[in-house]
Amino acid sequence: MNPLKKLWNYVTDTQVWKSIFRHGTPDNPRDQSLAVLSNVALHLHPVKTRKSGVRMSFTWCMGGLTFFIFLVESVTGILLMFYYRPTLEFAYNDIIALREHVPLGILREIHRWGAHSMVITVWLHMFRVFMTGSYKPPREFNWGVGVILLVLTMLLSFTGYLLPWDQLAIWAITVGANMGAATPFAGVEGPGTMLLKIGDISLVHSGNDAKFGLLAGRFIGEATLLRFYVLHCIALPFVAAMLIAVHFWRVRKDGGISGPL
Amino acid sequence: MADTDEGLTRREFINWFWVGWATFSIALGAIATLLGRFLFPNVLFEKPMSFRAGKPDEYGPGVDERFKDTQNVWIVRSPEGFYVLSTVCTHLGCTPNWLSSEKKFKCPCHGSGFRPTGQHFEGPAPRPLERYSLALDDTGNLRIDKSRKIRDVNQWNDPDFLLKV
Amino acid sequence: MAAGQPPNNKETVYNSRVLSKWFAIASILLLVVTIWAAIQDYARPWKVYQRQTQKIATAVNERKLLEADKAMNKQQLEKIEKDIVGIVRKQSEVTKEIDAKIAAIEAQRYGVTKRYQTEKGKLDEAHYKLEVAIKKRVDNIKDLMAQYKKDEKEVAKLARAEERVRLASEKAQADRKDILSKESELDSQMKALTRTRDQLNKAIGNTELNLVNIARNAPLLDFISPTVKINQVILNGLYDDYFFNKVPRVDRCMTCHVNANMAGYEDFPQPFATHSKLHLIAGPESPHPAEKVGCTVCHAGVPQSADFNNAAHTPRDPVQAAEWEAKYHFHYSHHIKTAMIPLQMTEGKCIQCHAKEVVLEDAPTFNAGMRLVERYGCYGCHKFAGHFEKLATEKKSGPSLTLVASKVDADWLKKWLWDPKSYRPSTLMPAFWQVHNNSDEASLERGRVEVDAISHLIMAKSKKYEPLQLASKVVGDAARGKTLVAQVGCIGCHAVEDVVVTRPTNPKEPGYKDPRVPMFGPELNQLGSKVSYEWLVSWLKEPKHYWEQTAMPSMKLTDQETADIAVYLLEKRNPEFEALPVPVANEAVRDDMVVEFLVGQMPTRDARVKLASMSLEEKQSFLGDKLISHYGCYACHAIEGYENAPNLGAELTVEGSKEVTKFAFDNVEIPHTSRDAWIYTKIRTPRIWDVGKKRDFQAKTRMPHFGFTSEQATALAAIVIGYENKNVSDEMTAKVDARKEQIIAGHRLINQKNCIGCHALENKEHPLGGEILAHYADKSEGPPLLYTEGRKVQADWLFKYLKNTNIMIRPWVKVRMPVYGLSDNQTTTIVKYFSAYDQSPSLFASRQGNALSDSEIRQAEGLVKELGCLTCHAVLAPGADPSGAAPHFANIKARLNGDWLIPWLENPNSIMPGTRMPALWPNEDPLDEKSARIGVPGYLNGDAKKQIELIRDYLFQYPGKAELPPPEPLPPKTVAVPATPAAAAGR
Amino acid sequence: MEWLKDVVNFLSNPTIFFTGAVVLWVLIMKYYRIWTAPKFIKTVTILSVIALGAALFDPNFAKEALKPDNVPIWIMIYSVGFFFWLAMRRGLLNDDLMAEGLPNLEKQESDKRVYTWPDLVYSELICMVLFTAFLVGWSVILKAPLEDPANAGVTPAIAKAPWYFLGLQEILVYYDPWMAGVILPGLIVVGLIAMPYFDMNPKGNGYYTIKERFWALWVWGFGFVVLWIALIFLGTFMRGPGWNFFGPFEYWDSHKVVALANINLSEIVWVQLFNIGLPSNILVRESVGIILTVLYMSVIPPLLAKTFLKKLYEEMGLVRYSLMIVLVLIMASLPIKMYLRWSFNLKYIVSIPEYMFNL
Repeated sequence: MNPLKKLWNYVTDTQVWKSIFRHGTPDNPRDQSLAVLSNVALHLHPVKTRKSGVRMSFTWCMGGLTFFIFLVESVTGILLMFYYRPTLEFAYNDIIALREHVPLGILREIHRWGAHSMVITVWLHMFRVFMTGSYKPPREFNWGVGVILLVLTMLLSFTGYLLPWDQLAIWAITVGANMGAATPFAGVEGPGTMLLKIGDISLVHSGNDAKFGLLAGRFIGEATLLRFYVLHCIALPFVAAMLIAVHFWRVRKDGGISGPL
Repeated sequence: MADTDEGLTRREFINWFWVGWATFSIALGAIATLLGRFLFPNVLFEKPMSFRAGKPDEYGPGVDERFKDTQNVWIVRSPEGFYVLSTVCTHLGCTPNWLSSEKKFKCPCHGSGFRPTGQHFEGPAPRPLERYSLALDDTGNLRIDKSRKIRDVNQWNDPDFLLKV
Repeated sequence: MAAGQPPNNKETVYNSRVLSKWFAIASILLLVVTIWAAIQDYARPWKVYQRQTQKIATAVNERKLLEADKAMNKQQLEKIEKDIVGIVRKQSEVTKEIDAKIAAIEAQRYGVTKRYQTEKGKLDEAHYKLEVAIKKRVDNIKDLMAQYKKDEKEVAKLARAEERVRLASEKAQADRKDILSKESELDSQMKALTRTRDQLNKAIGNTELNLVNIARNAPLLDFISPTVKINQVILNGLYDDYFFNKVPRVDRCMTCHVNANMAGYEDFPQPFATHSKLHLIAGPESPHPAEKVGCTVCHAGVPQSADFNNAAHTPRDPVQAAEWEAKYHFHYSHHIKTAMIPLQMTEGKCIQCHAKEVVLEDAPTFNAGMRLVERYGCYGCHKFAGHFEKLATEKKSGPSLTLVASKVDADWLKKWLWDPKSYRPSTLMPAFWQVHNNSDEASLERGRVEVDAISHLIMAKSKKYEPLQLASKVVGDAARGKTLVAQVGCIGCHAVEDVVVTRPTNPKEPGYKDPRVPMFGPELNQLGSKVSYEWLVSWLKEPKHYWEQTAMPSMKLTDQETADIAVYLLEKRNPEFEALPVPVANEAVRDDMVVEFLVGQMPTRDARVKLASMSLEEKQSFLGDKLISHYGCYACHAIEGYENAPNLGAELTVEGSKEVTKFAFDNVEIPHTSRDAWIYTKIRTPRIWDVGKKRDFQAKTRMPHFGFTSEQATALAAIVIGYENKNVSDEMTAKVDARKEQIIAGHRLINQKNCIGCHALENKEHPLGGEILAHYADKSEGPPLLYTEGRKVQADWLFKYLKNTNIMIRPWVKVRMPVYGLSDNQTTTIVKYFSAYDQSPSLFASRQGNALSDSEIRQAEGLVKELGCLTCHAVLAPGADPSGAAPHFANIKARLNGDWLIPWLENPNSIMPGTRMPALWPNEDPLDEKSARIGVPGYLNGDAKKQIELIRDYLFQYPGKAELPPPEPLPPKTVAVPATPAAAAGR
Repeated sequence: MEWLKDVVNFLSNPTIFFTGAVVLWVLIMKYYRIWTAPKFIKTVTILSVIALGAALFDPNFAKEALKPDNVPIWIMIYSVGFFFWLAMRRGLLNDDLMAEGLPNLEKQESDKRVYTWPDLVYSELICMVLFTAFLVGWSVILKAPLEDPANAGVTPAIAKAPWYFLGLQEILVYYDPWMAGVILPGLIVVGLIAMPYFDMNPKGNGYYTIKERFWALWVWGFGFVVLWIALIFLGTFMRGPGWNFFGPFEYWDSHKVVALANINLSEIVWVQLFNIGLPSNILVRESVGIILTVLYMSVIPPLLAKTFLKKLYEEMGLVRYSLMIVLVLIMASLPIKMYLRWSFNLKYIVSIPEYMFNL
């Protein structure tokens, strides 16, 4: 026997190996099934998939890619958090540091372009689901979850946009935040807001309207930066992760990748 | 199903069931509301929105620029009374210049022109300059409150925004 | 079955009804604690305080409203209201017409304006396109140009049309306003009448407990428009250092102390009270408005906190601590670095910004503290920044010892050192021996050796001194001496038991003396036990002869006066002191000590050998030298050979921000979290830290025991705490301009020369000094008050006078302006100080009178006669009784300022309270100082104003020699004294 | 070449651009049989790449087109185009198969199940690795942008939201922020979530098809491709300083002057038509606009239910139909408002600035 093969056999025979991998080489139906079943990541998939659903030309792999980018963004994001401080004094400096001298500062580029890519892949995934009519029963609910995930993706990207704290960032967020101020009955510049009054006292004003809630202040400032940072790094990813779990679980429960009945 | 079981009537059972879920929903609602309130801070690290601007006698008639740079307002003394103009152009937010010889504000960015009342009359500005609230405080000083503003001509005579001295 | 009801399955572990019940109970519990959390948030202490404050404010404003309502002229108001109704009725016809007209014009104007603006916009766009085309060199540029020109004309037409309607509209509007002007005028009259009432009503509406306000502050709703809110000041200019980051401080004190900067709440308890010095601190009109400087810059504490304990309040004393404990669960916090400063020490924090200053208006503790540091010479051992750092290079606080052997004998010196207060209870000299850490038998034995050695070396180093001699045959008389001491001004600086001065207790009265600050000079009640007649007469004649830097001036005494005073003072003895034994050094202890010090330089055996070879004198000198260095005598006294010796005390420049954990509290029973308590205790009982500790001699605390009273120690502690890491930036502090610099320099010199011992300075509302004045029932008998001095006298006259005080001004005054021997620089400092303080228009240009014609002079002479000025103001004949005389008129032209004379002549008493000068032109209304004055009939049509001016002008032309010598001194009862050169120098 | 650029600049004018997009969409949905041919699409792709490459020689075009933050838009345009083609192509093939009574491509295989390992697992892995390589390569070539430090006092010549929101920002030209920024995005989300409940067509579930759900594709695609993607393109590349229009080859001149000649419906009625001033009563002043709006929202739905959409209405029932038609009408109001603006300079149909209510 060839020594490499011998070594391989020896390794796969150890208790350590066996404790980790509960299956043999997946070259037979049993081990193919076990490979998927006994792996926490792979068991998102069923053991067997509809043949039409495996085809790239059908799924475009956009859902999978979106999830993958979510993971890429999480990992790069966590790494970037080691260098980035969400304060007026340091935010911009830290981005410069990433650009100029932090080892492998390219992580910021990967994070940013990944974010853009994720927006595109999410749209394309939705587009594919629409084109194949996969939102139809029994998948209506999961489509709804998907729509919320789409919104979350864009919000994640939007909140991240502020963090470099450059002109591009604050003015883009200003444009967005001013929309909040125009919310009917909840924004200080929204229609009908000025009707909400008791005597002299405005119920909705620049100190408590929707824009204020978004920015944590009347103008974009340190509190906004912190608020967006927390939303971007903790709150939105947390919600997204929960919904992704629901989304995947419902894909399985609703019959796996869609196909003609 | 039996009406009575282990001393509890069905009616009681239903009551407990609904009391439980109703209270639970109310409690969750209350917690959610409290958390929502949590996102609106009681105090901010912002420049105070109101400031003291000295005695009315310190102002001559016309446009006063002393608070232009520090507070972004013009204080105008007109025959009708005092009013406070925002220095933010209503077009795209640049700061217009006061041209005293021509008696107008002229925005350097896109050429919007405003009369001393704040009325726009040339250029792309869609609205008059905004006005801030002002009043006399206990010590007879002008106090300007930038958290209240008006943008509509019809409100110009509101006593909170036009101070007769 | 109700929807959602779970199946009543028999196979469940728990009965589902029981589960439902438990679930309900759990949910109720959850709801209750949730509500609890909301309530707790609502009941935060600061919210409670603010609600209470609002209640108080409502009550106060309601009371004011009642008054305002009473004060309002109701009849006038009713009349105006009636008038308005009438006018409005009449107006309505006319306005209807004009309103219709305006509406028509406006309708037209809208269209015309809109059209013009549209077309103008299009033209502008065309213009832009034309420019682009020109740049691009498009072919059909001519056509474009022509089209543009044509359009331009069209738009110009539109512009004219727009202008026409605009003018028409403006005219119509103006007409309308004209018609309504009467009404609007009445309207504003009415508003003016009711303004106070309306404002108060509005204020009450914001604070009273009505449904709207309850809703505004209700839990959850209070984000809408709360009236209960955090009041904060962001202090741009006061930065806290958070690990390399300078962060602007945020003060939230006024969240609870809501009324701190509002007048009208003086009588309420904290936290509702107004600041006690609103005009100076916190008030919006004060130099330190709370909006700008906040609170913690002076009070310290945790600025961001709105909670009693977290804010680190510090009680004034244990009584208050106990009170707070009951009320707020007060406790000292262990982890707060910047606890608040107890109220009685707060003034020390003035140093934060007023680092160079020594006198601040209305800051008695600061002023007392600064003077105590200066007088007790703390700066001799401890380094401070600012004023004291400079002072340390200028002056030592104790007398020079270079000639001391001529003044006292060795035994006296030993007894003095051993216990200074046994000779003079009020002395500033601290006790080095027989205090907390060296009163045991061994230490006393050792102490006697030390005293012996030190006094030996000081005597040995003392140089030969030739005292000034009086003319021979002058015999002093104690009774005359006693009179003189009370008369010439000795008591401005010295306490004498025969002259008891009862000083006022109100600091705003001239003659007030802060009881915390000791008399400037030593008390003169035991001199006979110390110095000799020869030394004393020399000292009295010319103090600088003995000690160049002494603050003691020459009193211009004649030889006879000198002798009289000397005899009188030497009669005063301290028999108890004289009876005290002289401390005697123990030989064995001395030898041990010599060895102890030698061991520092050589091995013990060599030291023993060396000891054996030393004579007694050598031993004493060797020990004396070591001990003077050890105790730092040279810090306060000039001793030859110790000119460059180092500071012995800890530097105190940033003592106020020293971390509490770095203070050694040892066994002393004070709160171990309190910086101020430690510093206070250290100042009061410096050696207490060694009690109960076993320490070598060299390691024992050396700081001497000054015997400060509690008040003195508090003032000193305030100053020490005031010195801290500077975190106030320049932008926040008031700029020290040239005028301020001059005042500060003046204050420094005044403190050094004790001008305030006799003169009251600055202004009558806040007089500075005049400590002797209480001695005089008739204030005009005392040293003159120097209010408005900067405007009063001519600067060059003042300079000359200070350099040579031998000029007669007030013949009746017996107290003497002594000769200080000021340098030109010092004199200029004083002159500039006065003119800067009184904001005299210019230092060197003094306005005198206008030139008068002969007829005017005649008129003036008549007026002077009529008014009887010369009864007092004539030149005093030699030998005449000076008690009724006033400054003679000829003196004025060189001395006074014309502009100052006018208000002086109008109302002398308002400038110098208690002056003998009467107001010669009485007010028409005696109770109103501002009412017109009644002139002397027959002169200048009885116009008082013109008469005053005429007198002023006349005085500047008054004939005669301006400077006359002072009046003859009291004729000696015995032999006439021939003038000697020394006597002349003494004048 | 200059004339060609001028022509393109002219054609990119929002009016023409948007109209062109609508017309193109109609044509695409009508003649999909032609352009889904692989040869056709290959030619179009190659031509478009050549045209794009050539256009990049123009500095004005290259400046915006190659901005790092705009690169994703090109990726999106091409990928949406490609996948749209792919979906339509497969739909066509399926339709043809089904027309012959044969099972469609998906149906042929949907009953067969294959082991997930290795087919799906590996193809996904390959996708991920390829994408990672692509992403890293992209990051190496293009650096993430970073402008001057934030300064609220310095207003940039143009403040743009992130590119994926530029469709909404473009709508701001026609609607006030409360509509463009709050109501419309909200309705997009609500509409998308509600869509499965409106679409009563049971066919076309799980496979590509065109014929079986032609109108669903038409309406949804119009929203996605024309109202979303095309407006993003317009907003990114054709909106310069002051949100003024600039052709792709035009220099972004921040001093460009554009006449603001827009007027409200009330002004058209009262001032231009009746030549009297604006009535002071707000409701009277805006009565025409309010009546028109109410008519649009209340009369058209029943009218359609009776006529064109009769079948649909019967299938869906009252509630579903009403909700759907409201959403569709609001979506349709956007192009309607756009065309009203372009043809009549109409600023607002209802304009109540007193309460900040402008429609």
